[in-house]
Amino acid sequence: MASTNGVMLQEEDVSLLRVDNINKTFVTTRALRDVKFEVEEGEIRGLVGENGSGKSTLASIISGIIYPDNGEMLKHGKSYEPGSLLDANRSKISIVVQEMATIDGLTVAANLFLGEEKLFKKFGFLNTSGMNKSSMKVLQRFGIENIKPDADISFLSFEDRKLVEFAKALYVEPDLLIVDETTAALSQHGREILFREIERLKSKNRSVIFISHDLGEVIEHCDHITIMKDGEIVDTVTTGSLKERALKELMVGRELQQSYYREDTEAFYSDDVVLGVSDLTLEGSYYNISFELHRGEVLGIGGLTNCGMHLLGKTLFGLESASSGTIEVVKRKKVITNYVEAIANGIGYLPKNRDQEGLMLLSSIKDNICLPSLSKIQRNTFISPRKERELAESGTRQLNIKMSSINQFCLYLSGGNKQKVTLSKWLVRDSDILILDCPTRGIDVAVKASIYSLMQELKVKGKSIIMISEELQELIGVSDRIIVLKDGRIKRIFSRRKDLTEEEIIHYMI
Amino acid sequence: MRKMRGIKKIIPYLGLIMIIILFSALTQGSLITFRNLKLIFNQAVVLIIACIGVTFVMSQGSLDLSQGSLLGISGAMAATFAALNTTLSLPMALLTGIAVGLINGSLLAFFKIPSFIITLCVLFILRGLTVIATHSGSIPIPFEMLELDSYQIKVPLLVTIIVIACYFFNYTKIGKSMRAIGSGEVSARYSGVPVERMKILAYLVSGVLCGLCGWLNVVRTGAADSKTGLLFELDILTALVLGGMPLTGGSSAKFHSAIIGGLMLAILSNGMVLVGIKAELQQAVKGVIFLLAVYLSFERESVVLIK
Amino acid sequence: MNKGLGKKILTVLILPCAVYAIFYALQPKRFGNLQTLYIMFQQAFLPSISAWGLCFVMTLGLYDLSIGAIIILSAIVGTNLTLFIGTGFGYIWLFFGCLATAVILELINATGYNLLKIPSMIVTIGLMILYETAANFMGNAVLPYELSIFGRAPYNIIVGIISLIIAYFLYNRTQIGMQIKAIGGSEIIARNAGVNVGRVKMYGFLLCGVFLGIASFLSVSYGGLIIPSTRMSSILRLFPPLMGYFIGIALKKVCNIIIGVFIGEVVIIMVVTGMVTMGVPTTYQQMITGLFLLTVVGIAIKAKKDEVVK
Amino acid sequence: MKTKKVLSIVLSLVFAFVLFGAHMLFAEKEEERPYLIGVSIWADSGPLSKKVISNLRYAADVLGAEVEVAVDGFKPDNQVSNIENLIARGCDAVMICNCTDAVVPKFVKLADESKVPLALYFRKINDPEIKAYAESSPYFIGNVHEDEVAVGYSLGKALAAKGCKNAVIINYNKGDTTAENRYVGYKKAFAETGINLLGEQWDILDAEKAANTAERFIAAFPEIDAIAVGGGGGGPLSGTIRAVKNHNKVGQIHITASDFGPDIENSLKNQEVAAMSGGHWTDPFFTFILLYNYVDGHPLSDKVETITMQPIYLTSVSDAQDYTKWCMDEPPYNEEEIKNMTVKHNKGFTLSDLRRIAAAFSLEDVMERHK
Repeated sequence: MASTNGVMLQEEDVSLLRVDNINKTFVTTRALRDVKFEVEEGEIRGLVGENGSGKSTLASIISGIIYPDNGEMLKHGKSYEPGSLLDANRSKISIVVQEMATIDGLTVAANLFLGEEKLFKKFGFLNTSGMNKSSMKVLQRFGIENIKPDADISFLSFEDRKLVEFAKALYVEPDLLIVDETTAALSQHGREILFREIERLKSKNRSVIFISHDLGEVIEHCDHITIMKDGEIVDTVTTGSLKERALKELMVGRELQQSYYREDTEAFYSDDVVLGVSDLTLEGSYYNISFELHRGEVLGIGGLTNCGMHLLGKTLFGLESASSGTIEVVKRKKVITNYVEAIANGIGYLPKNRDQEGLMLLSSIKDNICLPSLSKIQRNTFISPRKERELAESGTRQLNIKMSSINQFCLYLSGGNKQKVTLSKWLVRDSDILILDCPTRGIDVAVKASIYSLMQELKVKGKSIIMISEELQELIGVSDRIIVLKDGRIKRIFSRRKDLTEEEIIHYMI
Repeated sequence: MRKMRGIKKIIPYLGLIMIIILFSALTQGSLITFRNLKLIFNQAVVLIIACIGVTFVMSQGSLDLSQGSLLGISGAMAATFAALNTTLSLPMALLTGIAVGLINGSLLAFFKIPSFIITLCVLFILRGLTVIATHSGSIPIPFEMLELDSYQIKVPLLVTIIVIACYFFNYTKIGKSMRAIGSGEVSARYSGVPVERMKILAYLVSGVLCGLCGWLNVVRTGAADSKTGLLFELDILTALVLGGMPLTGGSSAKFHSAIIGGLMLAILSNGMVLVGIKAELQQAVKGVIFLLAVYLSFERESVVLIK
Repeated sequence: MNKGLGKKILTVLILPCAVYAIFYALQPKRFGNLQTLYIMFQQAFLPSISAWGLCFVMTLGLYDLSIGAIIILSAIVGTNLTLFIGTGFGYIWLFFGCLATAVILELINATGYNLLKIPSMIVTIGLMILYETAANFMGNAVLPYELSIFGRAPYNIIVGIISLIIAYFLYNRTQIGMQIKAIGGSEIIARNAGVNVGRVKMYGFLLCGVFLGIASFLSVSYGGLIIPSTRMSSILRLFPPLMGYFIGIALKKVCNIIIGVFIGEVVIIMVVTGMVTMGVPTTYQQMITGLFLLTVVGIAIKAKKDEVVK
Repeated sequence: MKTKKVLSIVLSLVFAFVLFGAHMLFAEKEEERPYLIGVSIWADSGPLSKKVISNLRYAADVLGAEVEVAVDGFKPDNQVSNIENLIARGCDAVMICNCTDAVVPKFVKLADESKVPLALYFRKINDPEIKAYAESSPYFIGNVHEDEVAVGYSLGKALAAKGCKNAVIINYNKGDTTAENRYVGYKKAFAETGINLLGEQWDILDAEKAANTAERFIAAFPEIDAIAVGGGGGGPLSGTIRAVKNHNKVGQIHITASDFGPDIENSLKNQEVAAMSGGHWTDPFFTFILLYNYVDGHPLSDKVETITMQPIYLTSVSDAQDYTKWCMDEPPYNEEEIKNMTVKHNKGFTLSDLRRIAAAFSLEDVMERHK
């Protein structure tokens, strides 16, 4: 293992960026605790950690999008307090954020120079053709040929939009570029452009902070890797001969490794089929999907992000209607065609995009938990507030949700607690079949562990779970069977066994 | 911050009481004589019922601007059929309301045109229909129908509507689902709320109640006129906002907004005449009170972006 | 490139041409003459100018329901100022009187919105009532005919075209226009990108004020008399520009919104004029206009599958 | 939670106090106060309504009475509310310009219930059934109106005198009694003199809309030579004149109008307007006199009375100058004349005197009395 405690520093050298004792709290969650962090010139620094470990918060603070509660930052030894992203750009620090950062309705060029329009001011007006030309130049410099600068950006694909953002970040000629989990959205071509530019920056003695979940990629391209966990920096290591697994152990924390996933190594479920899916096809997304879900089974579905599995999840819940094929709840002999029926027949769904799809952020925890179960607790259309409260309280107790009261708005909960609320609404409804789309996305390790053990508990109780996940380890660790999708088709179905490895599965995914 | 929210919730009540005290003092108590209170009730009843209907729509974060013209056309239908047979008038008014509600709701739910545009267009269309239905003038109702404008009918009617609507809004799946749509339509859908059905239902309720208002209004004034209900939709909007209803709907939508807002507007109109404030100034007083009330009661923390 | 442009122009012209063709077929003698066309063209400018102003506010995702009251009040202030100061530079006083009043009133709107932190729809309803009252206390605006050269062709067309150009450039070719569109697209991303959201919103209102000033100047020149409306009825003046704006939005994919708004106004005026020449009673006009708008917007606005429409 | 409970209890106590206790505290003894006449009017803006209000306030001043104005926007529900509110305010009598015949029964009912006299201004009741219903009430005093059919008729004749052949009518609210009557008058005159009515547009209340409509007519009907403006308080007339002027059709297209525009002198001088009627804002004044006498305990009649008056017609520049001088700058009836119209100050005053005064109202009449 190639861990050294901190990078060797030459004391007299002033580092490019120095972050000192930064703290940040979001209403109730402490996102960063006393973070100390340094980046040297000409260095590519990897930043890894579980979801919710504070990487993006740190990146946002460095690039001026949010402000720290306290602590200070120094750039080249001088105090650096960016008030906005534009300030950061002026100090030669730029970022490509994880979310979409281009605006519909503006042209590519306008997006590229958003906030910097005055560069093209001529007698008070914008020289749009000049702007288009410059953007053409900028795009071409980074080898992006197929994007027209005067096109409305809403017509571009997600990847192209990300490339535009990337060009925007590079255009300011940054001393420090932060790339926050962008590669997942890029194709091979896009990645090539990205890494070529990163290498080019390095060759000019500039630095990059590279945030990614793809540890292989991080190890391949970075000089040093900083590992974060629960808002704190765990360690900084030089890559050298570092192995992915070692890195992962650092990220997760070894003591958790044993009890993290379920302990049995054999698939175990009843023979009763609860959900039969046959020949399900959604044009342009997935084709001829057939499988059976059994009582007490955890069925994993894995694949690349765009392999169709997320849409498949929505279809199983009746939110999308498939072009052909059927979904049948076997016990009730009921074919699912819409989400109201799905819920009525005991199916629950945990969406991937929790804040938009899973929760009503501006509603109370109670309202969120009770919403799917209203028809269960109503008596002749009457819903007693007492019953509602009891239901919500039983849900929050079961999952140990940290909150001030059940009337608290979900907006102010931490990611893990939000996820618990989303899960809890299906648990209190006593759903037989749970479809979980990326259930551990963006939540910390402790909650993750509790969700895994909860799944185990449910399995023992005879509930069936379909878990859609992009994390292979999770799939291997929890599922009884794993369906691997590629380009919308079932490539292989693995049964749980002791020696199942990620490599084996990846082989069928790509 | 939590304390502030608690206080903000009662500001509409406070405002109502303040206004009552203020005008009682200014009119030396004649505002709160039994006779005048009856009057205020009589004037507020149509507004309150219409507001109750719109509460359901606004709790989903949508708007209903078609109410003014709907009041006109349902009144015209009521008056037209009253000439044939007085018992027909109420059902016809309600049917008109149902039809318009269905149209509004379906356009929103299935064609996904923003409700602001739909209801504005429907406002124009219905105004035109009203003018045609009233033969560009007015239709009188049989004199004996004027007797229906009595407290013996109105008080039980209003109480029944308030109780039923309040029950549905606060204690049933329907009300909770509608507010869930306002809080987050996608999340509500993913939790099993039949969004389309609820949208149509909300407009249906709003339409039926407005149809009822059209009938009440005709009975009260004795005529359906081509101008009946002109700009009534703004009165409703003002009253609801005055009562603390957020434009975004959602969990902070409160049922009492309709009643408090309607009463406040009626008391303001009545009180200012009683005090003898110059007609030219009355509107300005209303405007200032409106802005002040909303400024104090607006729950900023329950809205991400103020638009 | 050129071919695409030609196609775009064709698509843009389909709507007005179709409406024209329908009325021409129905009333070839009355509707067909050139003068009718010319008058429709002229009349479209007045609501268009307000609609262009409205564009700046509505693109930001805000509402301004007070524009009717602002037009009335600015025209009254401008006219009475001119008459008070007396002869000499009458037009200049009139123009700047209207303009300054409108901008100041929109400044009040913007300040009200930024300061009170309540939704713009509510702020502008409240302020609308106050503006109406103020206008009512000032009395009517009676503009002598000698000062109303801008009420007739070709002068009104000149002002209209200048406004069109200004609106086009402000909306498309200035930093403020870009930032307004950016905030309309996504307020949060724009804020992260360093756009000063509060200030840009204020500028949006002020730009709206500029166009309302021009509109009130033309309006009083055109009719010669403006009588204050009270009890919120000034909102009736909001509807014609608003309808044009909606059509502009509907045509957004094929042409720039500023042009689209103008085409929208032309089409609406065409529908009304057509009905006047056919002798359709006024009462049907409102109805047909409403139906027409609903159809156009209904066809043109295609919400994405999971888009939330309120 | 606790504070909230305490607060709500306190609030409900306050509320209860306000509801039941307060008016005893505030209650005052009845005292001598001036007569209060409630007026419900369609608007408080615009030349016609402003003049009506100011003229009534002047008359009330002279007689030591007070006028309470409430605005109804011509909407039935608002009119009913206004009457209720005015009665609740303690008005001794109420007058209103009803938006339509059909609402009158309700007004009468309200007047009966609260025993407050009611009268109409600007209006007569066309519907015989409603008229009978209203006349059966002891508290319906009467109404004052102009002969609007005659107004339309004589203005139509004036157009014919100018040699017009093809006319259009721009009128205000469809369904409004006054507007409809003028329209009937015009049509009658046109039929008699052989003028073609090419088109008509209604609901036009402001200058801009009128100008738009007039332009459309001018463009679509090149043969047009007359535009009749039915009313609308001066705005539509102003807009119509502008449109005609802008198309250089002055002299070719003749305009007649009811309700004077803002610049009557010039319009007549430049021959933009052939003839116009107006000055009928004195009409509510007669209603006021009727009510005042009733309230004062000397009702002029024990029946329902209808008083008819004539508007002022202007056809020449000197007419216009005289009108401005004698009617606008000064009240058409001075203090003494007003006082003489009340039984209180003039014992022998009778209804027929009032009828005579109203019928005699004209420009010449005013000039005669004041010169």
